[in-house]
Amino acid sequence: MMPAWWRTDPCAPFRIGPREFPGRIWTASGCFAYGLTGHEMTAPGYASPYEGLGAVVTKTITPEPRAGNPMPRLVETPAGALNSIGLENVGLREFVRDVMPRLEAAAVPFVASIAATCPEQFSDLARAVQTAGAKMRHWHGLELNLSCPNVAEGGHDFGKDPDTVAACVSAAGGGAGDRALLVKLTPNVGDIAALARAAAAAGAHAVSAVNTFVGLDVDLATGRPCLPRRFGGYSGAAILPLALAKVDEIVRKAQVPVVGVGGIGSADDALKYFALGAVAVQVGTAQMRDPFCAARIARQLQTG
Amino acid sequence: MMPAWWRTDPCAPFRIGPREFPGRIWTASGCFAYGLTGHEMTAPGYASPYEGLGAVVTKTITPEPRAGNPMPRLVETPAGALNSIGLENVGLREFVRDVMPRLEAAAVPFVASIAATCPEQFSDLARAVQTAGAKMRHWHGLELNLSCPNVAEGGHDFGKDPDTVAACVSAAGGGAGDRALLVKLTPNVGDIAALARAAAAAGAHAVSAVNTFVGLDVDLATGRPCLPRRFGGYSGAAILPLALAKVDEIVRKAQVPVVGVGGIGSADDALKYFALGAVAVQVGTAQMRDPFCAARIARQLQTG
Amino acid sequence: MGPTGIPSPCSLVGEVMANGPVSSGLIEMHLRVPGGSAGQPTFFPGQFAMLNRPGASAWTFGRPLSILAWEGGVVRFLYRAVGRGTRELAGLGAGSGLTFLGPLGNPFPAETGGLRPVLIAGGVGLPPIWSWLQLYGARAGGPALACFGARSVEDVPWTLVGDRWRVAVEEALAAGDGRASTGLVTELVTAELGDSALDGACCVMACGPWPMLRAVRDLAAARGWPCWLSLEEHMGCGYGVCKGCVVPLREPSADVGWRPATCCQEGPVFPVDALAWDVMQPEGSP
Amino acid sequence: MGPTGIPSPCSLVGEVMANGPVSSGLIEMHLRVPGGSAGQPTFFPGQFAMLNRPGASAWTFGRPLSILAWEGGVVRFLYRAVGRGTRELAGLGAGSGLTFLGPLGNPFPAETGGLRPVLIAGGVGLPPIWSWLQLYGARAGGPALACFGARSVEDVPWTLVGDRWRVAVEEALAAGDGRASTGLVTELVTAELGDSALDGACCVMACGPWPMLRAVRDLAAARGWPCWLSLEEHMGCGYGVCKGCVVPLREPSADVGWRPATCCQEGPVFPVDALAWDVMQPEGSP
Ligand SMILES: Cc1cc2nc3c(=O)[nH]c(=O)nc-3n(C[C@H](O)[C@H](O)[C@H](O)COP(=O)(O)OP(=O)(O)OC[C@H]3O[C@@H](n4cnc5c(N)ncnc54)[C@H](O)[C@@H]3O)c2cc1C
Ligand SMILES: Cc1cc2nc3c(=O)[nH]c(=O)nc-3n(C[C@H](O)[C@H](O)[C@H](O)COP(=O)(O)OP(=O)(O)OC[C@H]3O[C@@H](n4cnc5c(N)ncnc54)[C@H](O)[C@@H]3O)c2cc1C
Ligand SMILES: Cc1cc2nc3c(=O)[nH]c(=O)nc-3n(C[C@H](O)[C@H](O)[C@H](O)COP(=O)(O)O)c2cc1C
Ligand SMILES: Cc1cc2nc3c(=O)[nH]c(=O)nc-3n(C[C@H](O)[C@H](O)[C@H](O)COP(=O)(O)O)c2cc1C
Ligand code: FES
Ligand code: FES
Repeated sequence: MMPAWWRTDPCAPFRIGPREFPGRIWTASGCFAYGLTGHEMTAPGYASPYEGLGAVVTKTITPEPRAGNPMPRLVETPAGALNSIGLENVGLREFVRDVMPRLEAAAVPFVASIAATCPEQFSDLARAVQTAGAKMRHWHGLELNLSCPNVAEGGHDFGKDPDTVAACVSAAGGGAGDRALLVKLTPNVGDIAALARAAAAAGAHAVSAVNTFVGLDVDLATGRPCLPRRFGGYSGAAILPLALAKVDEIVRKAQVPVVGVGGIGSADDALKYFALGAVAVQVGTAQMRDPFCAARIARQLQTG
Repeated sequence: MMPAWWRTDPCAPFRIGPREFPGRIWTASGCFAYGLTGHEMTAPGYASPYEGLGAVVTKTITPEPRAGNPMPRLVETPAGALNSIGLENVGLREFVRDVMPRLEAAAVPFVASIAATCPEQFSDLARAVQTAGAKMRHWHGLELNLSCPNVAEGGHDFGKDPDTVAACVSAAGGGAGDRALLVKLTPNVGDIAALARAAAAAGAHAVSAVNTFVGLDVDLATGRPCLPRRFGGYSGAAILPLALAKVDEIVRKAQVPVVGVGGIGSADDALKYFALGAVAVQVGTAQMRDPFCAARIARQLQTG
Repeated sequence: MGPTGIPSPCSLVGEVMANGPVSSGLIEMHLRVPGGSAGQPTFFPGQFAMLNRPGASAWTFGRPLSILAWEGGVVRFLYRAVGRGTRELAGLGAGSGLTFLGPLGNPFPAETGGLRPVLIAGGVGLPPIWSWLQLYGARAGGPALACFGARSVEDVPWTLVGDRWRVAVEEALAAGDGRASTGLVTELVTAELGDSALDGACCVMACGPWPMLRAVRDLAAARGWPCWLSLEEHMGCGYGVCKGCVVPLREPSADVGWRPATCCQEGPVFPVDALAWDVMQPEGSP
Repeated sequence: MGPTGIPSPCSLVGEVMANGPVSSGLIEMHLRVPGGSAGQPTFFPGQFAMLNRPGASAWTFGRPLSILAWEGGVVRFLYRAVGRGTRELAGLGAGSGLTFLGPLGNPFPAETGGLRPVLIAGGVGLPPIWSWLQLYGARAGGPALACFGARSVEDVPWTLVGDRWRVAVEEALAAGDGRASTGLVTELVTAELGDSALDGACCVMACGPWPMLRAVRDLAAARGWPCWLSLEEHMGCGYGVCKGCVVPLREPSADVGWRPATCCQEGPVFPVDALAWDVMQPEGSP
């Protein structure tokens, strides 16, 4: 049963910046790939994993394809997981040539996640996606991934500085297009609201909070970190209270819509973000466990 | 069975700065009160919960007694907990007059945790404890709590700035005494190694890492945060990978011994910290579940 | 065993012997625990234990349950499955391991100072009151009046309350069911006492939900009787170290007139006069 | 059901029907799953499912287990309890719920192109090979040679391997135990084949631990036979979206000569020649 204060239809259209999204329950980048395999999946009572979804945020792409990090790339922990995928992705060219048209053809609402190592690259990526998507009905926005902790040359420290955040947002067009411009923030900073304010001031229509937390696990047999790159991104149920705290800080200290991400595995978890003022939520790690996770949450929040 | 690389006797004396500690398995501040009630506890096969312990870090005290925060003060989450105790403590006077002599009489090895809102207060607190403990055999050191997230007027932002950390350490005597001077760091910063370096440069003999992470949980019935102060300190199994990552950063980027704290509930958890180079560990939340938790870990790491 | 005669709390792993319903909503669990020093009291009525699952499936915090009985190395509990922990407890079969820390807390007084005991229990508040009646009922100053309140007649654990107890149920009774009266347990108590308030003083002991405890307080206060209440607070440690479970106690010397006291260690049983009712929230917290 | 005839993976909740040991170390589980479209193939040998516990007790990631059989709405698995997940699985009684995502991955080829099948399974590698033999063994190009390797004779699930399989065990056999030979399963295969390498080509299919797979690769390569291996990698999603389970595939057009391929989606069955053995670590990862 839904709490009395919950009156929102998560599957009704709503607006972020210039763009209307078909719903508020999304899947998070990197946890549902490019959103292309869902139609192969079935579940009793569901037409597809896209049912009721507001958007699939596609796996972050970079200017060139990336092979990603060495294995192992995943470590399960008691209530979460560490990942060190290393942004394995098909690269910009294949994304705009192959992935975007297929998503459009399959009528999957999507947000394209992009990452780069400098503002200029963000500009190039954003322009290429905008060009490819200009006529697409199902492409709703860009999410600038300023926070992936697994990439040595860019990523982390990159997104920790408000000025760099602002520079990347401006380079990506500063929200001038007709689609939503979102910025995915790293939680690995002392003051996340400052990053959100910088993003908003530079033209972002919303921020997605949060990406993974820096974590480490040790292989007891060897006494060495489990992951070849030592650190991984911590996600899953264990980070829910941490991510909620970050979202609350942004909501109260920055004037920008927030898309909540982190530890959502059930309708109750999603409701906690909405209670704090998030406009939409993304399901990450739990979507890996069940391709219908986000769809089930959408239905449950709709029907109570 | 212990891994092959583990050859340390956690119950053998070892040194931190000028002081020899009786062992490497400690209890964390705030999770075993003042260490005075353990002798009332029994467990099959154990003489007391102090068996094999290197130190009890006592509940953080402040210059004046504090009544703490309103209830509720605790929220359990799937693999951890949020607390907002608000530094309820007996205050300096009672601590030096009553608590310290009783710990000394009971031969409980202890580290006194102190918190203040400015360097001058740290100086007063440190001096008072040093005077009271000068002749005590079982008082091993001071832990400056620069990181308690529940106190409105000081705490949090306080310990996030390397200069303030250095100023507090200097004020507390800068490690000039004959007992160990430790600094407990907040993990809620982008660069914890910078705090550790500042503490070390100002004379700290070791850092304790980490205190709780800022977290929040929502009461679904009301849609409001569960804790009256919104945020609480996140601890327990869920934070183990986060705390290990922080400890690893300090070990590799600051030249200072590290006492590992966060999420330890078993000998395996403790071993992960030792594998990364921690010189000792503290058991917090798990000690609340079982007063013998630290003692059991000490025995298991000794006998394998 | 401390100087006050309270047994030392012991941290151990018990084994579930039996675990099943004794009424529509209440479950009784028998836990075999090792040791148990012959001749010494194992617990005092009002004391509780923190229960948890062993090893990696442990909850962050144990769950406090009052001790119903402890005999021959078997501790008995009576509980209701309300949330994550108690639901998991309810699912445990015989042979399951369970960590046990107890007995904890301060019990009800064993003596009533010659006064007739009035015992009032609501729902899962039964265990401490039931064990008091079992252990001290006979030797108290006059025949005890024991009243139990439940939601419905199906929710009453008849094997426990038998006919030593008067029973009140909130849901209307089937016609002709003479085992209980309809209404609140405090209404039942008032009716049972009749004019006895004028006859002689009683000593009241109660455990149950907050609205009941407030009514009990008023009932005793109106007659000027001593009254002891067993309170519930969310607990972290259960043994006084975390300060997560405080209730406000009157403390005239404090600036604010009260001080926080741990429900687990200074309580859970408090004399009604010690509590700072004016600063309490509806559920008892400061 | 996709164009290749592979059934669509389904996300559902099954119910454990039976779950118990079939040898000293191996457990067979029967899971009743809803649906199952009559007439259509439910799975192909080599496919697997991701299993998890439902609701709040779910593991972050499902556990991949090969499908042993799937008939009449009941899926059968054969597994060994090695860690947290499989130990919890082993503890589930009949009636327990279990989430199921499957069938997943690419199977072994159904046809051997007229070649005689040589089937090699080690330990918990049995299910895909066993189901291949069950489903296609009769129609393949010549009588299949099926060899199973186990640690000890007690570890062999005799009800499954019956006498259609040759069995090799690593621990020395009791005198007179003629059910198995002592040694590695690949030694047994070599012995069984004898000179047949000269007689005619075979098609090799294998699943088991890495040292076995490497020996199988060499065995097939030495004879120039086609060979298919089912690989294991730690998995996050099992359906291709997380890129957590990659193995290196030869890719001459890539700078480095290989590319990462998902074990769960492009595999777990790979033709031996597709794998970039030179960049593999001992356990198969790039
Ligand atoms: C001293 C004492 C004695 C008790 N004796 C009994 C008894 O004999 N029988 C019985 O059925 N219940 C008793 N209770 C209440 C019992 O502890 C709670 O019902 C139980 O903790 C609920 O846990 P949960 O995981 O099912 O609920 P959840 O709501 O999922 O629990 C979440 C957290 O809140 C705590 N919590 C929730 N409700 C309560 C509550 N009412 N009191 C204290 N903590 C709570 C839990 O311990 C846990 O830490 C007693 C409580 C106290 C303090
Ligand atoms: C395609 C495929 C088919 C499989 N079929 C079977 C089968 O039929 N029977 C069987 O007994 N086992 C099979 N396995 C291995 C089985 O998945 C592991 O034994 C199991 O995941 C171990 O989980 P755990 O929680 O007990 O171990 P833990 O070590 O506690 O698991 C920790 C994490 O590592 C993963 N993991 C650990 N060992 C393996 C492994 N060998 N392979 C993949 N992931 C692992 C777990 O899934 C989990 O995510 C298969 C593996 C794959 C990839
Ligand atoms: C396997 C994996 C891969 C991820 N890849 C990306 C990515 O490419 N880009 C990105 O912005 N976030 C990525 N994330 C982060 C998630 O989108 C999400 O922010 C994070 O996992 C927290 O949410 P969760 O707890 O629901 O998983 C990845 C997470 C996981 C677990
Ligand atoms: C109830 C509670 C009270 C705490 N009080 C203090 C405190 O007074 N001073 C302090 O330095 N840390 C305090 N902490 C933090 C712990 O000492 C420890 O750093 C933290 O909980 C992480 O370790 P854990 O996961 O083992 O609990 C407290 C933690 C808890 C759960
Ligand atoms: S529960 Fe920890 S002090 Fe009472
Ligand atoms: S396990 Fe996720 S891609 Fe293979």
